[in-house]
Amino acid sequence: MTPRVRVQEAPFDLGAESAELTAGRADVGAVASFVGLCRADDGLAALALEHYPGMTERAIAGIAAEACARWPLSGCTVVHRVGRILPGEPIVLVLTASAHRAAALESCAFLIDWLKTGAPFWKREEFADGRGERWVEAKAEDDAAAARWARAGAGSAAA
Amino acid sequence: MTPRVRVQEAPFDLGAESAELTAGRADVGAVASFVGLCRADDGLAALALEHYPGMTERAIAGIAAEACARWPLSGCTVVHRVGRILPGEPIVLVLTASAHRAAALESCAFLIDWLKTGAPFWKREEFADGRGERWVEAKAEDDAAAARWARAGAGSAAA
Amino acid sequence: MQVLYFAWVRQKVGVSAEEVSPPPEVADVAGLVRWLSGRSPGHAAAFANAGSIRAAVNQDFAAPDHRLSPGDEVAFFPPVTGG
Amino acid sequence: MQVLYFAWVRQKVGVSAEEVSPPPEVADVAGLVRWLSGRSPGHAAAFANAGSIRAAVNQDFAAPDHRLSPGDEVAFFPPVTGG
Repeated sequence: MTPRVRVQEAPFDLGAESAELTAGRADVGAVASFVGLCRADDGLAALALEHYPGMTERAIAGIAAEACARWPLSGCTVVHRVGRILPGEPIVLVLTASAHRAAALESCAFLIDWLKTGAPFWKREEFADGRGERWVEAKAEDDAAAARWARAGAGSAAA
Repeated sequence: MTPRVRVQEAPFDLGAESAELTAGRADVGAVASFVGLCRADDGLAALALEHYPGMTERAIAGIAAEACARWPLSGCTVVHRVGRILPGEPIVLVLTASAHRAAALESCAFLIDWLKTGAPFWKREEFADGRGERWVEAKAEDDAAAARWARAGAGSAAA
Repeated sequence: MQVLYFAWVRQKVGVSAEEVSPPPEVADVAGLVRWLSGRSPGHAAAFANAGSIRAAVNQDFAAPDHRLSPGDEVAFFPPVTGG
Repeated sequence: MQVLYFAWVRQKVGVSAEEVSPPPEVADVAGLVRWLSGRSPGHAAAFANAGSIRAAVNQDFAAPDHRLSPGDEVAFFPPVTGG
Protein backbone atom coordinates (compact mmCIF):
# COMPACT_ATOMS: atom_id res chain seq x y z
CA MET A 1 0.00 0.00 0.00
CA THR A 2 1.43 3.36 -1.02
CA PRO A 3 0.24 6.34 1.02
CA ARG A 4 -1.40 9.13 -0.97
CA VAL A 5 0.33 12.44 -0.28
CA ARG A 6 -0.65 15.73 -1.89
CA VAL A 7 0.22 19.39 -1.32
CA GLN A 8 -2.22 21.62 -3.15
CA GLU A 9 -3.95 25.00 -3.16
CA ALA A 10 -7.39 23.55 -3.89
CA PRO A 11 -9.78 22.40 -1.16
CA PHE A 12 -10.23 18.66 -0.66
CA ASP A 13 -13.32 16.47 -0.39
CA LEU A 14 -13.39 14.41 2.82
CA GLY A 15 -16.15 12.09 1.61
CA ALA A 16 -14.50 11.37 -1.73
CA GLU A 17 -11.05 10.83 -0.19
CA SER A 18 -12.51 8.46 2.39
CA ALA A 19 -14.47 6.53 -0.25
CA GLU A 20 -11.26 5.99 -2.23
CA LEU A 21 -9.71 4.12 0.72
CA THR A 22 -12.57 1.61 0.89
CA ALA A 23 -13.78 1.36 -2.73
CA GLY A 24 -14.05 -2.20 -3.97
CA ARG A 25 -12.68 -3.83 -0.82
CA ALA A 26 -14.25 -5.56 2.17
CA ASP A 27 -11.22 -5.93 4.46
CA VAL A 28 -11.37 -2.40 5.87
CA GLY A 29 -13.13 -2.25 9.22
CA ALA A 30 -12.12 1.23 10.33
CA VAL A 31 -11.45 4.61 8.73
CA ALA A 32 -10.28 7.47 10.93
CA SER A 33 -9.97 11.02 9.71
CA PHE A 34 -8.75 14.34 10.96
CA VAL A 35 -9.49 17.67 9.29
CA GLY A 36 -7.75 20.81 10.52
CA LEU A 37 -9.50 24.08 9.74
CA CYS A 38 -8.65 27.78 9.84
CA ARG A 39 -10.15 29.50 12.89
CA ALA A 40 -10.99 33.23 12.95
CA ASP A 41 -9.09 33.81 16.23
CA ASP A 42 -8.25 37.39 17.20
CA GLY A 43 -9.81 38.92 14.08
CA LEU A 44 -7.86 36.78 11.64
CA ALA A 45 -8.70 37.62 8.02
CA ALA A 46 -6.71 34.83 6.35
CA LEU A 47 -3.82 32.42 6.70
CA ALA A 48 -1.09 32.34 4.08
CA LEU A 49 0.58 28.93 4.03
CA GLU A 50 4.05 28.58 2.57
CA HIS A 51 5.96 25.33 2.10
CA TYR A 52 9.23 23.90 0.76
CA PRO A 53 8.27 22.25 -2.54
CA GLY A 54 9.94 18.89 -2.89
CA MET A 55 11.02 18.52 0.73
CA THR A 56 7.41 18.77 1.95
CA GLU A 57 6.19 15.85 -0.13
CA ARG A 58 9.33 13.83 0.74
CA ALA A 59 8.90 14.48 4.45
CA ILE A 60 5.20 13.61 4.50
CA ALA A 61 5.76 10.47 2.44
CA GLY A 62 8.47 9.47 4.91
CA ILE A 63 6.26 9.82 7.97
CA ALA A 64 3.34 8.14 6.21
CA ALA A 65 5.66 5.21 5.49
CA GLU A 66 6.58 5.14 9.18
CA ALA A 67 2.89 5.08 10.12
CA CYS A 68 2.46 2.09 7.80
CA ALA A 69 5.40 0.37 9.50
CA ARG A 70 4.02 0.97 13.00
CA TRP A 71 0.37 0.09 12.31
CA PRO A 72 -1.25 -2.44 9.94
CA LEU A 73 -2.85 0.11 7.61
CA SER A 74 -4.69 -0.70 4.42
CA GLY A 75 -4.80 2.93 3.35
CA CYS A 76 -3.39 6.33 4.27
CA THR A 77 -4.04 9.75 2.74
CA VAL A 78 -2.51 13.10 3.67
CA VAL A 79 -3.57 16.28 1.87
CA HIS A 80 -2.16 19.63 3.00
CA ARG A 81 -3.21 22.90 1.45
CA VAL A 82 -0.93 25.87 0.78
CA GLY A 83 -1.64 29.43 -0.34
CA ARG A 84 -4.26 31.74 1.09
CA ILE A 85 -6.87 30.11 3.34
CA LEU A 86 -9.88 31.88 4.83
CA PRO A 87 -11.43 31.31 8.28
CA GLY A 88 -13.71 28.28 8.20
CA GLU A 89 -11.80 26.64 5.34
CA PRO A 90 -10.03 23.29 5.74
CA ILE A 91 -6.22 23.23 5.83
CA VAL A 92 -5.18 19.62 6.25
CA LEU A 93 -6.67 16.15 5.92
CA VAL A 94 -5.35 12.91 7.41
CA LEU A 95 -7.16 9.64 6.63
CA THR A 96 -6.15 6.19 7.80
CA ALA A 97 -7.80 2.84 7.13
CA SER A 98 -7.25 -0.49 8.82
CA ALA A 99 -9.02 -3.72 9.69
CA HIS A 100 -9.39 -2.54 13.30
CA ARG A 101 -10.14 0.77 14.96
CA ALA A 102 -7.12 1.19 17.23
CA ALA A 103 -4.68 1.15 14.30
CA ALA A 104 -6.73 3.68 12.35
CA LEU A 105 -7.30 6.03 15.30
CA GLU A 106 -3.75 5.93 16.64
CA SER A 107 -2.04 6.37 13.27
CA CYS A 108 -4.33 9.28 12.43
CA ALA A 109 -3.36 11.06 15.67
CA PHE A 110 0.31 10.21 15.09
CA LEU A 111 0.26 11.73 11.60
CA ILE A 112 -1.40 15.02 12.56
CA ASP A 113 0.88 15.44 15.59
CA TRP A 114 3.86 14.93 13.32
CA LEU A 115 2.57 17.24 10.58
CA LYS A 116 2.52 20.05 13.17
CA THR A 117 6.20 19.66 13.95
CA GLY A 118 7.96 17.78 11.16
CA ALA A 119 6.66 19.01 7.81
CA PRO A 120 8.09 22.21 6.29
CA PHE A 121 5.03 24.43 6.27
CA TRP A 122 4.84 27.95 7.66
CA LYS A 123 1.69 29.89 8.48
CA ARG A 124 1.41 33.67 8.24
CA GLU A 125 -1.62 35.34 9.78
CA GLU A 126 -3.25 38.28 8.02
CA PHE A 127 -5.48 40.70 9.94
CA ALA A 128 -8.12 43.00 8.51
CA ASP A 129 -7.94 45.73 11.13
CA GLY A 130 -4.63 47.35 10.20
CA ARG A 131 -2.54 45.09 12.44
CA GLY A 132 -0.94 43.75 9.27
CA GLU A 133 0.48 40.25 9.40
CA ARG A 134 2.58 38.00 11.57
CA TRP A 135 4.21 34.58 11.29
CA VAL A 136 2.72 31.93 13.53
CA GLU A 137 5.24 30.73 16.12
CA ALA A 138 5.88 27.07 16.78
CA LYS A 139 4.25 25.80 19.98
CA ALA A 140 6.04 23.83 22.68
CA GLU A 141 2.84 21.84 23.20
CA ASP A 142 3.04 20.65 19.59
CA ASP A 143 6.59 19.43 20.17
CA ALA A 144 5.40 17.60 23.28
CA ALA A 145 2.51 16.01 21.37
CA ALA A 146 4.88 14.76 18.67
CA ALA A 147 7.44 13.59 21.24
CA ARG A 148 5.01 11.20 22.92
CA TRP A 149 5.04 9.07 19.77
CA ALA A 150 8.83 8.84 19.86
CA ARG A 151 8.62 7.61 23.46
CA ALA A 152 5.88 5.14 22.63
CA GLY A 153 7.44 3.05 19.93
CA ALA A 154 10.15 2.10 17.49
CA GLY A 155 11.96 4.57 15.27
CA SER A 156 12.03 8.33 15.15
CA ALA A 157 9.04 10.47 14.31
CA ALA A 158 11.22 13.01 12.53
CA ALA A 159 12.24 12.06 9.00
CA MET B 1 -24.42 22.33 21.77
CA THR B 2 -26.72 19.31 21.46
CA PRO B 3 -25.09 16.15 20.07
CA ARG B 4 -26.77 14.70 16.99
CA VAL B 5 -27.65 11.05 17.56
CA ARG B 6 -29.39 8.85 14.99
CA VAL B 7 -30.12 5.13 14.66
CA GLN B 8 -31.16 4.30 11.11
CA GLU B 9 -31.20 1.63 8.41
CA ALA B 10 -30.01 3.99 5.67
CA PRO B 11 -26.34 4.63 4.94
CA PHE B 12 -24.83 7.94 6.02
CA ASP B 13 -22.78 10.55 4.20
CA LEU B 14 -19.48 11.30 5.96
CA GLY B 15 -18.80 14.45 3.95
CA ALA B 16 -22.28 15.90 4.50
CA GLU B 17 -22.30 15.07 8.21
CA SER B 18 -18.87 16.65 8.67
CA ALA B 19 -19.88 19.77 6.74
CA GLU B 20 -22.86 20.24 9.04
CA LEU B 21 -20.55 20.54 12.07
CA THR B 22 -18.59 23.41 10.52
CA ALA B 23 -21.15 25.19 8.32
CA GLY B 24 -21.29 28.91 8.90
CA ARG B 25 -18.78 29.00 11.74
CA ALA B 26 -15.11 29.87 12.00
CA ASP B 27 -14.31 28.72 15.55
CA VAL B 28 -13.83 25.04 14.67
CA GLY B 29 -10.19 24.11 14.24
CA ALA B 30 -10.46 20.33 14.25
CA VAL B 31 -12.92 17.68 13.11
CA ALA B 32 -12.16 14.05 13.87
CA SER B 33 -14.17 11.18 12.48
CA PHE B 34 -14.38 7.44 12.81
CA VAL B 35 -16.26 5.17 10.43
CA GLY B 36 -16.67 1.48 11.25
CA LEU B 37 -17.32 -0.81 8.30
CA CYS B 38 -18.48 -4.38 7.79
CA ARG B 39 -15.54 -6.68 6.90
CA ALA B 40 -15.96 -9.89 4.88
CA ASP B 41 -14.07 -11.98 7.46
CA ASP B 42 -14.40 -15.78 7.25
CA GLY B 43 -16.79 -15.74 4.31
CA LEU B 44 -19.28 -13.36 5.92
CA ALA B 45 -22.27 -12.68 3.65
CA ALA B 46 -23.95 -10.02 5.78
CA LEU B 47 -24.34 -8.60 9.28
CA ALA B 48 -27.80 -8.24 10.80
CA LEU B 49 -27.80 -5.49 13.42
CA GLU B 50 -30.49 -5.47 16.08
CA HIS B 51 -30.99 -2.80 18.74
CA TYR B 52 -33.23 -1.77 21.62
CA PRO B 53 -35.33 1.11 20.26
CA GLY B 54 -35.58 3.90 22.77
CA MET B 55 -32.81 2.72 25.06
CA THR B 56 -30.25 2.90 22.25
CA GLU B 57 -30.85 6.55 21.51
CA ARG B 58 -30.99 7.37 25.26
CA ALA B 59 -27.72 5.57 25.92
CA ILE B 60 -25.87 7.19 23.01
CA ALA B 61 -27.20 10.63 23.90
CA GLY B 62 -26.00 10.05 27.46
CA ILE B 63 -22.46 9.17 26.46
CA ALA B 64 -22.33 11.98 23.90
CA ALA B 65 -23.30 14.37 26.70
CA GLU B 66 -20.48 12.93 28.80
CA ALA B 67 -18.03 13.49 25.91
CA CYS B 68 -19.19 17.12 25.78
CA ALA B 69 -18.58 17.42 29.53
CA ARG B 70 -15.08 15.97 29.34
CA TRP B 71 -13.87 17.83 26.23
CA PRO B 72 -14.67 21.33 24.91
CA LEU B 73 -16.58 20.20 21.82
CA SER B 74 -18.38 22.48 19.40
CA GLY B 75 -20.11 19.58 17.67
CA CYS B 76 -20.70 15.84 18.03
CA THR B 77 -22.54 13.43 15.73
CA VAL B 78 -23.15 9.71 16.20
CA VAL B 79 -24.98 7.70 13.54
CA HIS B 80 -25.37 3.94 13.97
CA ARG B 81 -27.01 1.75 11.35
CA VAL B 82 -29.26 -1.23 12.08
CA GLY B 83 -30.74 -3.89 9.83
CA ARG B 84 -28.88 -5.93 7.21
CA ILE B 85 -25.43 -4.62 6.30
CA LEU B 86 -23.22 -6.07 3.55
CA PRO B 87 -19.42 -6.41 3.60
CA GLY B 88 -17.81 -3.12 2.64
CA GLU B 89 -20.74 -1.06 3.88
CA PRO B 90 -20.41 1.44 6.75
CA ILE B 91 -21.97 0.59 10.12
CA VAL B 92 -21.21 3.49 12.45
CA LEU B 93 -20.06 7.11 12.25
CA VAL B 94 -18.61 9.22 15.05
CA LEU B 95 -17.76 12.85 14.37
CA THR B 96 -16.39 15.36 16.88
CA ALA B 97 -15.50 19.00 16.37
CA SER B 98 -13.49 21.33 18.60
CA ALA B 99 -11.23 24.35 18.49
CA HIS B 100 -8.18 22.10 18.99
CA ARG B 101 -7.17 18.70 17.73
CA ALA B 102 -6.60 16.82 20.99
CA ALA B 103 -10.21 17.31 22.12
CA ALA B 104 -11.60 16.16 18.77
CA LEU B 105 -9.31 13.12 18.47
CA GLU B 106 -9.66 11.94 22.06
CA SER B 107 -13.43 12.33 22.25
CA CYS B 108 -13.85 10.50 18.95
CA ALA B 109 -11.84 7.54 20.27
CA PHE B 110 -13.75 7.66 23.56
CA LEU B 111 -17.10 7.52 21.80
CA ILE B 112 -16.31 4.60 19.52
CA ASP B 113 -14.75 2.62 22.38
CA TRP B 114 -17.90 3.21 24.40
CA LEU B 115 -20.25 2.35 21.53
CA LYS B 116 -18.60 -1.09 21.37
CA THR B 117 -19.43 -1.86 24.99
CA GLY B 118 -22.20 0.42 26.22
CA ALA B 119 -24.84 0.78 23.51
CA PRO B 120 -27.54 -1.90 23.12
CA PHE B 121 -26.73 -3.22 19.65
CA TRP B 122 -26.24 -6.88 18.73
CA LYS B 123 -24.60 -8.21 15.57
CA ARG B 124 -25.55 -11.48 13.92
CA GLU B 125 -23.27 -12.85 11.21
CA GLU B 126 -24.77 -14.53 8.16
CA PHE B 127 -22.66 -16.87 6.04
CA ALA B 128 -23.26 -17.85 2.43
CA ASP B 129 -21.67 -21.29 2.51
CA GLY B 130 -24.27 -23.22 4.49
CA ARG B 131 -22.77 -22.41 7.88
CA GLY B 132 -25.91 -20.47 8.68
CA GLU B 133 -25.62 -17.65 11.18
CA ARG B 134 -24.13 -16.85 14.57
CA TRP B 135 -24.31 -14.03 17.08
CA VAL B 136 -21.10 -12.05 17.48
CA GLU B 137 -19.65 -12.46 20.98
CA ALA B 138 -18.50 -9.51 23.04
CA LYS B 139 -14.72 -9.12 23.15
CA ALA B 140 -12.69 -8.69 26.32
CA GLU B 141 -10.38 -6.33 24.41
CA ASP B 142 -13.34 -4.02 23.78
CA ASP B 143 -14.10 -3.94 27.50
CA ALA B 144 -10.45 -3.10 28.15
CA ALA B 145 -10.51 -0.33 25.55
CA ALA B 146 -13.60 1.21 27.15
CA ALA B 147 -12.18 0.79 30.66
CA ARG B 148 -9.11 2.92 29.94
CA TRP B 149 -11.37 5.97 29.67
CA ALA B 150 -12.85 5.26 33.10
CA ARG B 151 -9.32 5.13 34.53
CA ALA B 152 -8.26 8.27 32.73
CA GLY B 153 -10.76 10.78 33.89
CA ALA B 154 -13.85 11.90 35.74
CA GLY B 155 -17.12 10.02 35.73
CA SER B 156 -18.16 6.61 34.49
CA ALA B 157 -18.14 5.60 30.83
CA ALA B 158 -21.22 3.45 31.27
CA ALA B 159 -24.54 5.25 31.32
CA MET C 1 -44.58 -5.65 33.93
CA GLN C 2 -43.31 -5.54 30.34
CA VAL C 3 -40.35 -7.86 29.60
CA LEU C 4 -38.33 -7.52 26.40
CA TYR C 5 -35.81 -9.94 24.91
CA PHE C 6 -33.10 -9.22 22.36
CA ALA C 7 -30.68 -11.16 20.14
CA TRP C 8 -30.20 -14.84 21.08
CA VAL C 9 -32.14 -14.37 24.33
CA ARG C 10 -35.16 -13.46 22.19
CA GLN C 11 -34.54 -16.43 19.90
CA LYS C 12 -34.37 -18.89 22.81
CA VAL C 13 -37.40 -17.49 24.66
CA GLY C 14 -39.32 -17.44 21.40
CA VAL C 15 -40.95 -14.03 21.75
CA SER C 16 -39.57 -10.49 21.67
CA ALA C 17 -41.83 -9.16 24.43
CA GLU C 18 -44.36 -10.36 26.95
CA GLU C 19 -46.50 -8.88 29.70
CA VAL C 20 -45.93 -10.73 32.99
CA SER C 21 -47.22 -10.41 36.54
CA PRO C 22 -44.66 -12.02 38.82
CA PRO C 23 -45.65 -12.77 42.43
CA PRO C 24 -44.67 -10.28 45.14
CA GLU C 25 -41.64 -12.32 46.24
CA VAL C 26 -39.97 -11.45 42.91
CA ALA C 27 -38.24 -8.33 44.20
CA ASP C 28 -35.26 -7.76 41.96
CA VAL C 29 -33.76 -8.58 38.53
CA ALA C 30 -32.16 -11.82 39.74
CA GLY C 31 -35.47 -12.94 41.21
CA LEU C 32 -37.26 -12.17 37.95
CA VAL C 33 -34.69 -14.27 36.05
CA ARG C 34 -35.36 -17.24 38.36
CA TRP C 35 -39.12 -16.82 38.03
CA LEU C 36 -39.03 -16.39 34.23
CA SER C 37 -36.83 -19.51 33.89
CA GLY C 38 -39.78 -21.59 35.09
CA ARG C 39 -42.20 -20.34 32.47
CA SER C 40 -41.08 -22.58 29.56
CA PRO C 41 -38.17 -24.70 28.34
CA GLY C 42 -37.28 -21.77 26.05
CA HIS C 43 -37.06 -19.40 29.01
CA ALA C 44 -35.01 -21.96 30.91
CA ALA C 45 -32.59 -22.32 27.99
CA ALA C 46 -32.27 -18.55 27.58
CA PHE C 47 -31.43 -18.01 31.26
CA ALA C 48 -29.40 -21.22 31.76
CA ASN C 49 -26.16 -19.25 32.03
CA ALA C 50 -27.10 -16.13 33.95
CA GLY C 51 -23.55 -14.80 33.64
CA SER C 52 -23.98 -14.33 29.90
CA ILE C 53 -27.13 -12.23 30.24
CA ARG C 54 -27.38 -8.50 30.75
CA ALA C 55 -30.44 -6.59 31.91
CA ALA C 56 -31.90 -3.13 31.63
CA VAL C 57 -34.70 -1.67 33.73
CA ASN C 58 -36.62 1.25 32.23
CA GLN C 59 -33.93 1.49 29.55
CA ASP C 60 -30.95 1.79 31.88
CA PHE C 61 -28.46 -1.04 32.43
CA ALA C 62 -29.31 -2.76 35.73
CA ALA C 63 -27.45 -5.13 38.05
CA PRO C 64 -29.01 -8.40 39.35
CA ASP C 65 -29.87 -6.77 42.69
CA HIS C 66 -31.76 -3.90 41.03
CA ARG C 67 -35.20 -3.62 42.75
CA LEU C 68 -38.28 -3.96 40.54
CA SER C 69 -41.66 -2.23 40.54
CA PRO C 70 -44.85 -3.49 38.86
CA GLY C 71 -44.81 -0.95 36.00
CA ASP C 72 -41.17 -1.47 35.06
CA GLU C 73 -39.94 -2.22 31.54
CA VAL C 74 -37.31 -4.95 31.97
CA ALA C 75 -35.09 -6.15 29.11
CA PHE C 76 -32.75 -9.15 28.87
CA PHE C 77 -30.04 -9.50 26.24
CA PRO C 78 -26.47 -10.72 25.65
CA PRO C 79 -23.46 -8.44 26.17
CA VAL C 80 -23.68 -5.76 23.49
CA THR C 81 -21.70 -5.93 20.23
CA GLY C 82 -22.31 -2.64 18.45
CA GLY C 83 -19.90 -0.16 16.94
CA MET D 1 25.81 25.65 -3.59
CA GLN D 2 22.10 26.53 -3.72
CA VAL D 3 20.70 28.23 -0.59
CA LEU D 4 16.94 28.59 -0.04
CA TYR D 5 15.10 30.74 2.50
CA PHE D 6 11.53 30.37 3.74
CA ALA D 7 9.00 32.37 5.77
CA TRP D 8 10.45 35.27 7.80
CA VAL D 9 14.02 34.14 7.06
CA ARG D 10 13.25 34.75 3.37
CA GLN D 11 11.67 38.11 4.16
CA LYS D 12 14.69 39.28 6.18
CA VAL D 13 17.29 38.05 3.67
CA GLY D 14 15.26 39.60 0.87
CA VAL D 15 15.52 36.74 -1.62
CA SER D 16 14.03 33.23 -1.68
CA ALA D 17 17.11 31.57 -3.18
CA GLU D 18 20.67 32.33 -4.10
CA GLU D 19 23.68 30.51 -5.55
CA VAL D 20 26.73 30.90 -3.29
CA SER D 21 30.31 29.65 -3.32
CA PRO D 22 31.59 29.77 0.25
CA PRO D 23 35.32 29.37 0.87
CA PRO D 24 36.70 25.91 1.75
CA GLU D 25 36.80 26.71 5.50
CA VAL D 26 32.96 26.70 5.55
CA ALA D 27 32.64 23.04 6.38
CA ASP D 28 29.26 22.65 8.02
CA VAL D 29 25.80 24.24 8.45
CA ALA D 30 26.91 26.39 11.40
CA GLY D 31 29.89 27.64 9.38
CA LEU D 32 27.63 28.50 6.47
CA VAL D 33 25.34 30.49 8.78
CA ARG D 34 28.32 32.54 10.03
CA TRP D 35 29.57 33.14 6.50
CA LEU D 36 26.11 34.06 5.12
CA SER D 37 25.59 36.50 8.01
CA GLY D 38 28.39 38.65 6.60
CA ARG D 39 26.87 38.99 3.14
CA SER D 40 24.35 41.78 3.92
CA PRO D 41 22.51 43.46 6.77
CA GLY D 42 19.45 41.40 5.75
CA HIS D 43 21.39 38.17 6.12
CA ALA D 44 22.77 39.36 9.45
CA ALA D 45 19.24 40.15 10.69
CA ALA D 46 17.88 36.81 9.52
CA PHE D 47 20.59 34.85 11.31
CA ALA D 48 20.90 37.10 14.37
CA ASN D 49 19.27 34.50 16.61
CA ALA D 50 20.64 31.19 15.35
CA GLY D 51 18.53 29.27 17.85
CA SER D 52 15.35 30.28 16.07
CA ILE D 53 16.53 28.98 12.69
CA ARG D 54 16.21 25.45 11.34
CA ALA D 55 18.14 24.00 8.40
CA ALA D 56 17.72 21.29 5.81
CA VAL D 57 20.44 19.87 3.57
CA ASN D 58 19.28 18.20 0.38
CA GLN D 59 15.71 18.30 1.72
CA ASP D 60 16.38 16.53 5.02
CA PHE D 61 16.44 18.35 8.36
CA ALA D 62 20.09 18.93 9.34
CA ALA D 63 21.87 19.85 12.58
CA PRO D 64 24.42 22.72 12.80
CA ASP D 65 27.31 20.24 12.60
CA HIS D 66 26.02 18.64 9.39
CA ARG D 67 28.95 18.58 6.88
CA LEU D 68 28.45 20.37 3.57
CA SER D 69 29.53 19.54 0.02
CA PRO D 70 29.71 22.01 -2.89
CA GLY D 71 26.65 20.68 -4.72
CA ASP D 72 24.33 20.68 -1.69
CA GLU D 73 20.91 22.34 -1.55
CA VAL D 74 20.77 24.07 1.84
CA ALA D 75 17.59 25.65 3.22
CA PHE D 76 17.05 27.92 6.24
CA PHE D 77 13.68 28.57 7.84
CA PRO D 78 11.86 29.08 11.18
CA PRO D 79 10.49 26.15 13.17
CA VAL D 80 7.64 24.70 11.13
CA THR D 81 3.99 25.54 11.81
CA GLY D 82 1.94 23.31 9.52
CA GLY D 83 -0.98 21.04 10.20
